[in-house]
Amino acid sequence: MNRVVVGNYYLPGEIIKDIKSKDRETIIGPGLCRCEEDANCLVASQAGYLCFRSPNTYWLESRNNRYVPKKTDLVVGIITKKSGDTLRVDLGSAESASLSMLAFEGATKKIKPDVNIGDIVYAKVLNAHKEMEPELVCIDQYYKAGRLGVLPNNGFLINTNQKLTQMLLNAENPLLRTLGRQFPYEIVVGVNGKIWFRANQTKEMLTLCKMFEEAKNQSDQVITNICRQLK
Amino acid sequence: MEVDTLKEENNIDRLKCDLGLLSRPDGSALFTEGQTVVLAALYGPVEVKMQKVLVEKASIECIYKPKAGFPCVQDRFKESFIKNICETSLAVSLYPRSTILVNIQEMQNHGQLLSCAINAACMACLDSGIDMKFLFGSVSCFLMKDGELSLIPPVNESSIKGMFVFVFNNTKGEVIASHTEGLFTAEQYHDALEGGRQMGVAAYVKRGTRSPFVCHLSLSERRGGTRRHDNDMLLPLRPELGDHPGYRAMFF
Amino acid sequence: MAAIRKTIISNCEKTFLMKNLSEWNRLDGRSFTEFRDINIVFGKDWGCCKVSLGKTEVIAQVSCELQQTKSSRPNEGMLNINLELNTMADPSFDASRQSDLSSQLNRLLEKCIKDSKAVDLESLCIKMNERAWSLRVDINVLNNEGNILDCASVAAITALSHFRRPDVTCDGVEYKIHSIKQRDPIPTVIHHYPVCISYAILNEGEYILADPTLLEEGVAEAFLTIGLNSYKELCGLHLGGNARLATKDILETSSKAAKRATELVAIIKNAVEKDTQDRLKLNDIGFHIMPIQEKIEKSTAELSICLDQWTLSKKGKKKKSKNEPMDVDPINENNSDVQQCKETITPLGNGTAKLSEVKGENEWAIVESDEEAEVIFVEPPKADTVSISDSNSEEEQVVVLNPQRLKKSPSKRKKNRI
Amino acid sequence: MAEQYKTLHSAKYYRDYLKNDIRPDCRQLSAFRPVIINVDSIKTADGSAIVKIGRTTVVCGIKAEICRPKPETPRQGFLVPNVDLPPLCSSKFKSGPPSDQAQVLTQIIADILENSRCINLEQLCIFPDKIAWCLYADIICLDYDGSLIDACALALISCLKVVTLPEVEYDPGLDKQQVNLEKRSPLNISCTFVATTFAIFDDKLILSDPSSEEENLSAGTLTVVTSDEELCYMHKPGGSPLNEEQITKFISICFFKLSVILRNIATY
Amino acid sequence: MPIDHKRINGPEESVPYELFARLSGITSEKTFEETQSANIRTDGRKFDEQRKIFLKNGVVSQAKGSAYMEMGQTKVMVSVFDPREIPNRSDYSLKGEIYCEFKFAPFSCPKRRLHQQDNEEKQYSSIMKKALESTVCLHELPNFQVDIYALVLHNDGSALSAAINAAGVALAEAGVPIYDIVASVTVGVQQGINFLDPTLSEEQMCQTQLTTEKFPNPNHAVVIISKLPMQQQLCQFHQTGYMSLDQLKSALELLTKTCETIVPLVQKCLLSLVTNSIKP
Repeated sequence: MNRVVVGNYYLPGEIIKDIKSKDRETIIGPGLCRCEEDANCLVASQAGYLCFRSPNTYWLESRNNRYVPKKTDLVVGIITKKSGDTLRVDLGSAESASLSMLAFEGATKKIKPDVNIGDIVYAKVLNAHKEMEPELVCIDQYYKAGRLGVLPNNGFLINTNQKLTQMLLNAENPLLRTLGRQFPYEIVVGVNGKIWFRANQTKEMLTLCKMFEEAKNQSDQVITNICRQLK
Repeated sequence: MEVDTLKEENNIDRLKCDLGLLSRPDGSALFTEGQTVVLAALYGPVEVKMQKVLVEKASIECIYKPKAGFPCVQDRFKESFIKNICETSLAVSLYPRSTILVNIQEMQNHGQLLSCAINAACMACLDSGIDMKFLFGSVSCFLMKDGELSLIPPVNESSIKGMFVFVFNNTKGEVIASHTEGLFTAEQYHDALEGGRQMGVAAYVKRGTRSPFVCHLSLSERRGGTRRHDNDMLLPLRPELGDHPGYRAMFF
Repeated sequence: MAAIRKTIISNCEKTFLMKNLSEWNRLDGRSFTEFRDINIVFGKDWGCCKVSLGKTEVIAQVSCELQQTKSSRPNEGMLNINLELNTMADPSFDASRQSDLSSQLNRLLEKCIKDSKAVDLESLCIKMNERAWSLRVDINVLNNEGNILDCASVAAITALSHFRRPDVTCDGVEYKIHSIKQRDPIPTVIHHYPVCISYAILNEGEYILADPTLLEEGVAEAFLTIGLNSYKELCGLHLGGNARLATKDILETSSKAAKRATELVAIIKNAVEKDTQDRLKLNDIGFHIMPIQEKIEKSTAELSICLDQWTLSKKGKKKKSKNEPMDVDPINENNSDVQQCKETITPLGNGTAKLSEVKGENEWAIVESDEEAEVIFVEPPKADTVSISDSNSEEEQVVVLNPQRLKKSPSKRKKNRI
Repeated sequence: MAEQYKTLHSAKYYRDYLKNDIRPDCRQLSAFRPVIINVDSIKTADGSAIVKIGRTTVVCGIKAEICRPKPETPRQGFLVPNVDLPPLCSSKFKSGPPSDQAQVLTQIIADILENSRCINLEQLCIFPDKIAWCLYADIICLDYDGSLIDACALALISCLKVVTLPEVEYDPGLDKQQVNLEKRSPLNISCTFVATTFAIFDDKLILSDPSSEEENLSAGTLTVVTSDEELCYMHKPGGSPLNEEQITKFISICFFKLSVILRNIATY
Repeated sequence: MPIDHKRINGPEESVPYELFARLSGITSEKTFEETQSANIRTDGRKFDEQRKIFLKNGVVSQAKGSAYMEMGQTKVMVSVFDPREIPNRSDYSLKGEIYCEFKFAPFSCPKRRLHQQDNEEKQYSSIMKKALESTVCLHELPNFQVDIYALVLHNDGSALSAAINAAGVALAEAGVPIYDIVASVTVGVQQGINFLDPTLSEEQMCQTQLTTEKFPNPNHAVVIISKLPMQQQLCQFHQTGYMSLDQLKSALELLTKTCETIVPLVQKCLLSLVTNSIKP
């Protein structure tokens, strides 16, 4: 059917033929699955553009509206429930994640972090398996919080799509930098499509709000162009 | 067979699709086929109810709402039909212990409602970015009293002898689902199937001659996508955000 | 069937919303009394319309059926309004069960449209004690971004005024329903156009927000829903939740709502009129010719405005502040004082009341029907500073800032650049 | 041991059998289960039939009542089929309003009835716009063991063939009707439809007349309804994709089965 | 008829055609008079004679235990399912529970029954539950519920008794621990005559009071009892109508005697169940 062309647009069920593989091994990312009939083929399972990284990694860049937790993802979530030593965190995924009270920097059995229902946390996905509920931590392997933890309540949270967050996380994207020249602000972007930010002025926060709303439907290219004009 | 009535071009023109016009659902599509309009919206995978947990796959719920009156037995039939099709074509095993909600709303009915609803459901799935085994497309074929077949609902309803609804997949153009009305012979069924497949393959599923709505999707994707031709590298991080894997973990 | 737990509103969303309100601003840039844009699209069938209020969308369809008349009302037809909260609109809605919210909304709609006798039910009767038309309005919510009720009430009355029922003749014994092709269908007689106008009340009655969004609804303490028609007649008023709301606030809000109602009814009438014209010209009408939205291209300008804050504030300066928040300015306060005590609500038969503006009265006065002539209808005094201009809609969409703060902004900007 | 194996690895258990072209109930892959039809054993109904296909048992009873025709169709009576899957027939079903499956089945049976045009509803009209028959056909499943559409359709058609209605005299002047219970006459049924269900196992094996276990394990079903020389329903609700040759094969099997069933029906 | 959105609906209103039939002139009085004078019942039975009984177990393959019983024209089907945890309950109960659902098929009676359970069916369900509660060893099924469903296909009198008898067999087949076989019999009383195992028309006759001038004896009743025959215990007693204590005594004697005759039938049925399971 279709020979493999990087950058081509594929629809679910379409077969991608003649893939490059190293030692007969191919690493496939989201949006693709193995073709059962032919080992040298892949089948698209989402609609998107084929991407390739040498030597043997393929994935489809597609839109994905509902977040599915993946291990080591950095996410922003809302505490929905407190039961004993565990917190339930809503990530916008199918199942709410669990976060132990002890998984904060400096937390012990006696000293527990001050977390309330409705608070926002920036956390890392420790475990994500489709058969199990996802597990979050707010510390790294050295028991340090780094930038993880409970986010202050004087910010604001918006829900957008994962496309936007991916774009914002790309260091080359000038959007946040351009904005940073206007006024100082603090931002946390979770890969799950939730963005937390705060600025000194309410007005500035509103600007951020509106900007994300507008940027949601724009492509990389458009945004870069606009930013360039404003330089 | 006499496929004069099965001309592709004018049929494709009758199709129109608009994606993502609702803000709440994960995926939505407004599908127009002639003068029939159906809106579909998909949420998923989302939290599952205790009674409906399936350990090895996602449970699919389909809700069909007629535009007037209470939902009746006939609508329940449509729900179950679309639900079964979705179960076949979505990669349900990737989302165990969750629910995929497919909502269908009739907006305007001027014939071939069922196939329009099925197409809308497919486009909503596509829009949501949920993993699918294959796409599906549905075609309604009308059998006239004089034995002719038509893909367009005839003006005069009394001249219809039978009606076929086929659902094809886009991998091999096989029949996933079939529903019929009226009396017909085995030959007529085959002719309709063949005609429907020609149309279906041309309009919905086959690459190259993708129908306008699929093109529309790819177009909007192309404009809005985060694709980068020049740089295959994984996206590095914003320095102020710490050691983030950048692009989401993509290796299973 | 499906009921997914409602997503919780985070503390920081609440805090910021309140903080923002304390500066007389709303998240989407509207002023407190501003409503989202309303848009009406008609379907191909009679009595079918899709109404969107901002991003909230509903579809309404009127259907009719010949039925036996009710013995209690032998010379009237029937009207049923049914609002369905679909899972499509919000996954936390349960399709299979009647929720409290759904029955409340249905009741309010019924109060507003059915009990206010907006539809002439007597004209629906074909033969007394025998047959009458039973009308049914089905409203399906497609997308819930807050304030379903306003959207649904507009959809319901629009669909009813757009609807045409087939003609029926009776030869004494047998009833014959003529199809639309045989005989021209008959429109429904609508006495007046009542619409619901909702407000969210926050911070113990301090903030009253018109047309609340989903987030505002989630944070709100109470809701004030006012059913009104274009004649400033009250068709139901409902205050839900718990908030200490002063009587004067209700009256003040009602008078604002009355203005909005007049606007809305004009929009509805225009839309129906335009549709009728289009149909006369035999234009193709329906959802199938709705243009595919080009959402991508439309708003690059908006984005650049956002990014360049300076541009935004400059614009705001030029426009001067049209929608000035009411309490900051001392002059405004005086004005509102004058304005607020001019309404009296007159009960007008069953389920209907008249909201008229009477000088010097600020209580719910029951006026006898023969005294009605004494009720003085006063046009609201046009206070230059407070008036919400409806002349130029473009202007309204612009985020308007306080003059005080605008003055400060240049210095702030400098700071940012450092 | 076999019992445990069956419950633990039911799919594999079946695959082992099917590899040898035989099913666990000793049937060939394309073999049908024996069909038993018993008519008119319930005297309170105006017509009744009990159908057994293997262990699947379905009873259909028709009760006639008198009503007024709809204003839109003044010359037609009513035939109201309803399928009930009571909790009695399987642990799958709970008491209360009809399950989704029962509703879908009801719609399928109603569709088949309408498509086949086996009964002209005008014969159920006694006097236009005044009085007509309403036949309530209640189909109740007593034992749920697969191929329910086949059983329900067969029960309905067998039942329709034995229904007798009493003679009614209507006097339009007085608007009075008189029923003569002694004189009863049968309905005019123009054709006989027979439904045949197939299950698709592992995407390629075709099992005729599947039991409920086989239906659960299979990846989709296909129901073909034949009516005399023609087809009146091809129902495939999702499941494994099929190509054309497979469908052709099904249709030919169905016509063969139709002839067998017709002979069966002819005996009563 | 209220519109049921989960079924196909017929016209808004329909009536049984029997209402318009030429009056046959048969009244309860006439029937009784004839029966009394002939000293034999309309179907040729003696007053204390039962109808023929047909009993079969294992009729529903999907159920754990099931039985089908015919008493003359009356046809009843009962199935019993695996005990399951008591639904919608948070606390633990030491005793098990029984859930009974008794239903007439829509076409089983002279007048069409509706799909929803009506009051009569609900009452029968609770009588059946009472009879079976004292039969099943509930203490052996802590926190479990046994579901029993009865469906009447054809009602020609004594349907409840038939259902209880069949339920006993089905319970035994399902392996639910029971104290004893349960046997149930119905008797109709009119004047001084006991109609054992009444048909539907006899049941109706026994439920009406005849004109007092002609028939001075006011007795008219229907009595249903269930017994555990080995234990010699009455596990359920239900009576409707009016009857003197003397009449009750005679009726009870007749009922007790008849209960005993049902036992061997049930035993035979259960024995065949065991022998069949032993055979390869």
